Amino acid sequence: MASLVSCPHCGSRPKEEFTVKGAALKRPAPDAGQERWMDYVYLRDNPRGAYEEYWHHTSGCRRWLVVTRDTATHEIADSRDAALGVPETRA
Amino acid sequence: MRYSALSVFLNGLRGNKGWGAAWRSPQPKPHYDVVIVGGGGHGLATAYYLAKEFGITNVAVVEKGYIGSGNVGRNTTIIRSNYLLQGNNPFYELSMKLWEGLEQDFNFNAMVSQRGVVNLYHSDAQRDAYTRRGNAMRLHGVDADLLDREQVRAMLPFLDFDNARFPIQGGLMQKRGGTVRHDAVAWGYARGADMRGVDIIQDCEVTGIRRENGAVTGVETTKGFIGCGKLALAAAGNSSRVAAMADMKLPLESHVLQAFVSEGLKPFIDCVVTFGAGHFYCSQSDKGGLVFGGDIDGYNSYAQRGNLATVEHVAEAGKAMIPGLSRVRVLRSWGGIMDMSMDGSPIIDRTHIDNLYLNSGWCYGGFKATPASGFCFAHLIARNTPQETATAFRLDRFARGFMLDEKGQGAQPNLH
Amino acid sequence: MTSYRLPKGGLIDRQSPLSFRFDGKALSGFSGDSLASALLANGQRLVARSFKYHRPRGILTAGSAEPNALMTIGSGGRTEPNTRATMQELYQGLEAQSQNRWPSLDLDIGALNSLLSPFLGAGFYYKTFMWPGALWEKLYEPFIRKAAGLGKATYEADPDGYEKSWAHCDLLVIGAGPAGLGAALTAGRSGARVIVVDEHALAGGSLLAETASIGGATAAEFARQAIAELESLPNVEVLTRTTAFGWYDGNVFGAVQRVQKHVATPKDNVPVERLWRIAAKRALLATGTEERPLVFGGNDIPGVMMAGAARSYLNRYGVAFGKRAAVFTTNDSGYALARDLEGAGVELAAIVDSRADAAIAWSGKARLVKGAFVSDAKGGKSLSGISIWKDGKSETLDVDALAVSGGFSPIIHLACHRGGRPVWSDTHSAFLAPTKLNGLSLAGAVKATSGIAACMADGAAQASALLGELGFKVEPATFGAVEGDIAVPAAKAVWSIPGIKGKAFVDFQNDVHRKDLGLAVQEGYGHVELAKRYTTTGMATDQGKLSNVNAIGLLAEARGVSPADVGTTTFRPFYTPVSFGALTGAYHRDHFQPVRKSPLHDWAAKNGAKFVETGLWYRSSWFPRDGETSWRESVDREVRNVRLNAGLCDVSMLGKIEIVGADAGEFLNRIYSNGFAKLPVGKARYGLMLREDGIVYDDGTTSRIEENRYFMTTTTAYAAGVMNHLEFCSQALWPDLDVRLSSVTDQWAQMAIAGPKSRTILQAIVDDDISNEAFPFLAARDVSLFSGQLRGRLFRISFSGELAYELAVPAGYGESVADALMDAGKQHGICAYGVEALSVLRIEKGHVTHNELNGTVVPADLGFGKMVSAAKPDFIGKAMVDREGLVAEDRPQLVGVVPLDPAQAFRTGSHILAKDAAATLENDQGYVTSSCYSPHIGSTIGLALVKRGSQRHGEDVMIWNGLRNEYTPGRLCSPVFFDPANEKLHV
Amino acid sequence: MSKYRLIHRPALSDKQPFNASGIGLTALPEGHVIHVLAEQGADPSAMLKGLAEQGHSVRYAAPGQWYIVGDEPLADDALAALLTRLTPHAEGVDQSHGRVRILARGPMVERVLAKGSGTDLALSAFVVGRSTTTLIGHIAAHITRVEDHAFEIMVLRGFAESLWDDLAQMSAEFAA
Repeated sequence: MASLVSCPHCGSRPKEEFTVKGAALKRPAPDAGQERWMDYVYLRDNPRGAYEEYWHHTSGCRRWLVVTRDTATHEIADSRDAALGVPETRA
Repeated sequence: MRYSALSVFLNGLRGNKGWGAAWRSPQPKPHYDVVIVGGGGHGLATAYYLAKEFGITNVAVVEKGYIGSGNVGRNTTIIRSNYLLQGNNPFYELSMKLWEGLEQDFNFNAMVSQRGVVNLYHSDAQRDAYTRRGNAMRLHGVDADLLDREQVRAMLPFLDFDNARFPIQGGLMQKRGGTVRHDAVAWGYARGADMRGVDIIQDCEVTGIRRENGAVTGVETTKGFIGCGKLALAAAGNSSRVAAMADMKLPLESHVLQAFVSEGLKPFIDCVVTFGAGHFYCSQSDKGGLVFGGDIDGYNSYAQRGNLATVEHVAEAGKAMIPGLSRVRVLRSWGGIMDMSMDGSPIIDRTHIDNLYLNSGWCYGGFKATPASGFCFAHLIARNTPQETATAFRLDRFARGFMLDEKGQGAQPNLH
Repeated sequence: MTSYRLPKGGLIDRQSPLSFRFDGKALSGFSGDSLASALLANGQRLVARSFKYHRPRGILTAGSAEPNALMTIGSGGRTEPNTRATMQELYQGLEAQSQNRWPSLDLDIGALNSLLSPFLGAGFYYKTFMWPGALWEKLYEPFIRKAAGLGKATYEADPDGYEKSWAHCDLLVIGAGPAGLGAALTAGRSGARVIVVDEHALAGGSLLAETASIGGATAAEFARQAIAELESLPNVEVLTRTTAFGWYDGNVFGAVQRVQKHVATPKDNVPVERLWRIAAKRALLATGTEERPLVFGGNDIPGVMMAGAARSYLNRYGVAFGKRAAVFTTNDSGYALARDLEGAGVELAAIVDSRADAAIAWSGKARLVKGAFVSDAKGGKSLSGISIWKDGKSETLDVDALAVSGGFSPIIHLACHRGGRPVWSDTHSAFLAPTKLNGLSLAGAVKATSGIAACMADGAAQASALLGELGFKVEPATFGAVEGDIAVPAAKAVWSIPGIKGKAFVDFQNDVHRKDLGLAVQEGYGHVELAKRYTTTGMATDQGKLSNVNAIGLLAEARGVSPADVGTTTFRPFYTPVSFGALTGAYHRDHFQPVRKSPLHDWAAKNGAKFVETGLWYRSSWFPRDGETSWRESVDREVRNVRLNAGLCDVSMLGKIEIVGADAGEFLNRIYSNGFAKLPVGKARYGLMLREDGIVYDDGTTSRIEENRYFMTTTTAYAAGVMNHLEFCSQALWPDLDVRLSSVTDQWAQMAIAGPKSRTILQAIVDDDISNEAFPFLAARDVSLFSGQLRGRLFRISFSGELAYELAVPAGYGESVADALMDAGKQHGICAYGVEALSVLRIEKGHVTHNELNGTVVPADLGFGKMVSAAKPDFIGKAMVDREGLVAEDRPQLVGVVPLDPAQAFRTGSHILAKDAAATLENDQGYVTSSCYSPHIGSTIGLALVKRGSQRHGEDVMIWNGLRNEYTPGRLCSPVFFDPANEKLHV
Repeated sequence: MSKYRLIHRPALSDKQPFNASGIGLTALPEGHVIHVLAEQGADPSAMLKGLAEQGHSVRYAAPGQWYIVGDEPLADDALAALLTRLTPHAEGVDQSHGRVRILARGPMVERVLAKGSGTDLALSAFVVGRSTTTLIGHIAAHITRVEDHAFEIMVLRGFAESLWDDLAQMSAEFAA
């Protein structure tokens, strides 16, 4: 739901309180190699359906969140603090 | 049948019973030399130029909906070639030149209207950036004029020159920029391609890409398998999804861009104006509606609809630019799905998979590029080498560090 | 002109007459009238001209779907084009003008287009006007544009205010007709938070046009009492004159409330419109139905009206829509009107029912013709008669009014805004809402429920069920018996009517008629979306509310398929058009964006600063003095004075971030490309931040205040972005690091004190020893000020290349401290300087800003290659900065540029060409990123990014500004024009 | 420069209190605002509770973050003492000049704030004592419900005047 985003800390808030960064990907190790880094910085699964992405509650608690959102319906299934981590990206 | 004033007159006398179909509705053949995925502006233009310029007529365009149902039918109809970077500017100027002769070329009035595009600037830094850009345009022989505040005021006296939060200092104008009746572009190309033998197959969704020994041999569709010598993807908005059928991952995200039209008004604004202190650009259709838009909603989306916050954001910028808009009513909003590329520039390239060609990543600049995109993609498909103005649109530019980043935003597609 | 007002009846206040004007003609109505009902009461049938053929048009509906009766209301900045007369409440002194006619509504030259109509069929313009190409913009298009359009908008600013508001509720009820009221009463009594919106001034919906009774009271009285009860409940908010226009993600509804559109003089402390965003846990759509027109010849002639509208004018407004009427219906609803017309004493000539087997009993006086159709209406500016076609035979009937009902289309608009597609029902001959709507349910007529009692009960049941989902236990409200209601069973739709001779309109406003749709199919535009785009049907201001389903029915017939196969075009916001004013709210003119003010703003103002917008800030640009006639004169003086004596500049807008925690040092080491691990306490260091793609993001200095406390400055432009970035890195990338961030931009007033005398001046207020030995270049420490009265932070850093400091003091004392420094510096010649002089000073010194850090440069391009640490295992940008294209030979690199002739100036944005090269893209060598007049050099100087620039110092080039036809021979040089050995920094 | 008389200039010194039957706006004294940042995993609640019991107003800001606010300015030594008390669980950053507080009080206060904020401020959903940061129009502000019908609104100093003007505009209809 991209008119309201539910923040695990603040509750449901309007989208304009947030900044969206895009795919929530795990940052590769510094020595992971060019291909892995290319994948991280530039390539995106860009699925139609469930998607994990970073949102920042910029005008709220200023926490970064990982939001699970469906790109076709905009429904949000989950949102959690980014400090809890993201799954390893598919290579 | 050739369209002309005379044909309109003669058919009118006969109760308009004589008009034939603008294009056929063929069943797909088992095999084509080229299958183009996507019956939008770029796909249809590609087919048209393949047939007309490169003599390749055994071509099918497969479209999952109706032709023009993608972004060619849901944009703000603006054309311009005011680009900064060497990798972009000649391509968009080629497009502009093609626009200039398009209607006579494909015998369809797409109402190409070179009414001028003015980009307002509100600060010294913006003026300097437009100076750089205008000069880059001039270097390539593209028309560009830097207007000062008074020149803008003389042209557009109804902008807010008195109470603005960010006072207008001037504008960069491209007189040859303007608008085009967007749907007619798809129809004109479709009719022109069809007349030259191209099969346009609507309601035909691609569900898979068949490969043998690594090379593409055809597509699975809702109307069965269609074999092809070359497969050309022109499915902007859904490029990632189609490419995934060939196990390719692209440097793209799909985002929704909203656009709007107001109720019909008597002539209100003659050129295209873009606001420099917020996201708003506006022109007026020949029918009278103000056609305007702003920024993308910012999140990945395949839903052709946006949210209210963006609508308000755009309206605020609109009224800040033109106070008289206050009591004008917005009639309709719609959303298009954009292939937002990682540097804001498109991709027209062969892929590492034999017989697979890719045209994608148009961000929200795809409409104006339609003719050149079709022409250059056709060139690439026909000759296997990029057309000279499209050499920078390579897929490997990201890995190699040759990004074409007009805005300098980096790999953050929602900021392009 | 005869009056059509009935002697009694209606919900108007006959004690409150109102006068108004239409096209300058003085007319009168009553309080409670709509503009449309008042016009009808005055016998004004011709109210508008159509879009293309300029056909005379009258009032067709009594609601927001009105395609014809659009008028311009008001004057000056309150001019409001395309206002629906049917929705505009009458007020004293209202001025309405008809539109799209010349010279007058009665005599409109544009009507000649009708004669050319054989040649103006659907899409004719795509086939002609192509030759010669140049004539399109010059001749054809201006002519077409002038002829097209509806009302004329004003360029004047709107004097009225607007605002926005959020609302939250358990249940939102959209539409306060029978179903909506049933739901609202149920929900209201439960204690849940309820919002009811209705687009009309008076809640009640169809009840207001009813003659039925509910529990013994008239339907209108029932509605009044229901609303009174709801308004008395603290948990219920009733918003009338409020249109829910869109359903958005998260069950958020957009609605616009017309707060003061019905008054002659709006109060200035109250908005005229208010935009609501309503976040509803559950919502109930009780929007009822739209009655469908029938497509027969001349169906657009003034005097032809929707049956429900005629009934509304009759019962709600006490206005007869004609003197001698007929009804043409495909269903039972026409009979309710017929009964009411006869009851009110209006002559009814005939009921024409398309159904040969219509079962409804008719006991009125009017003749009933079953199995018949009105094939044509006759008349010019007013209806004079109709042709009734039955079994291949035609008869004519003289009437001045014809009511039509072609069935009902549920108003499912909002239910389709989030991607759901309508579903065709053969039973109901209508498109019904998609199923599985998350958070939204439907009640009443909108889901094809018929009859008042059934709709009220359905509303009550739905509300009870929805609130049950939220944990409220509430029984559906019950209501008294309904009497006199004519429920309307579903009836088969009629698309093509036999025997038509005249033009039969589908889309009234856009003048799309039956044959246009046929032509679309014939030409291959038969897909509903293509037909819409080709013929423009459904694209008028009513967005096809009346026309779309008829168009689909006719397309289906032409294609030989069911309407289900044709499908619909997409319902999109807005349900009815919404003004820019409402969408903008209070954020207009100079309130478009907030102002961010420096704590030294007033200090700058009293020193005579000229301000410039920088992001949301106002920065002091320069400080003119008496006798100075140009900004350049002031800036040159400020620059010279800083280099000669000293100057004070407000740099409070720089982003300032306090970074604490045990791992703050490690964090900084990963954030910056250069090393920060060994920065000692009490020292500042210049740092370069890269993006993950290796491109420079931002720069600034960071100082170590305590062991685990750092003070970072960012550029003004990127302050917010850098804070977000740091938070991302600390929270998402490295949550294991103990790093805590606090934005202290606003805590500190920060001033640069630069110039050879800056130390002397500062020492006057700083208690600590700040001699070169005690406080060397890049020292950064908390200091005591004014004999211990205040603590500040002092940094010995220099943007100008001079001996310089930045002093940060608590913001509330900023002005006072700046005053003290100016006072102390007076004898040393201190001056205030602004960002213009600051910019000159930094260009002279070759310091970069975001003019150079433009999102495409890597450190090496700026000569900062050594700031990319090879030693550090990791930092943001490390992995990507070495890509082929980023280390390429011919990358643009930072250089200085000067004109060969010092008298010649050049501008930023000019391009650099090789000396004798032609001005072509291929010869483009780079561009000037910054330029200024340098008092130090005595000419214009610039910084530029030029291919292989660092190797080309001394090369003569052409500085080219084609936009102004300026050719300036110049020379590339070192970007550092001032004190390249940095001696001044260390004095 | 011992004799120099330093003048403190409040950000809202030019604004007159807005008083109407439905809503009043008052600029609160620029006393002290300490941004408390707890170490990850640390639980400073006992320490914060202790501070609250001694009369400090403690406002929740974000996970691991609080504001300690008050109408009285803290002298250097008092500030230092307070910052010391926060350790070792937390660090404090002085924001006494960086944040400006406005009190909005009156029966219409929810309605006024709803014109800017999408946060559900109904008493049932947002109880007395609760704090959050939210957008009010275009400006982010930290709000605390201090009474049933009163909110303390804390905003970046640079935006204080703009926010005040916005709040006054939002309140205007209740002035009549």
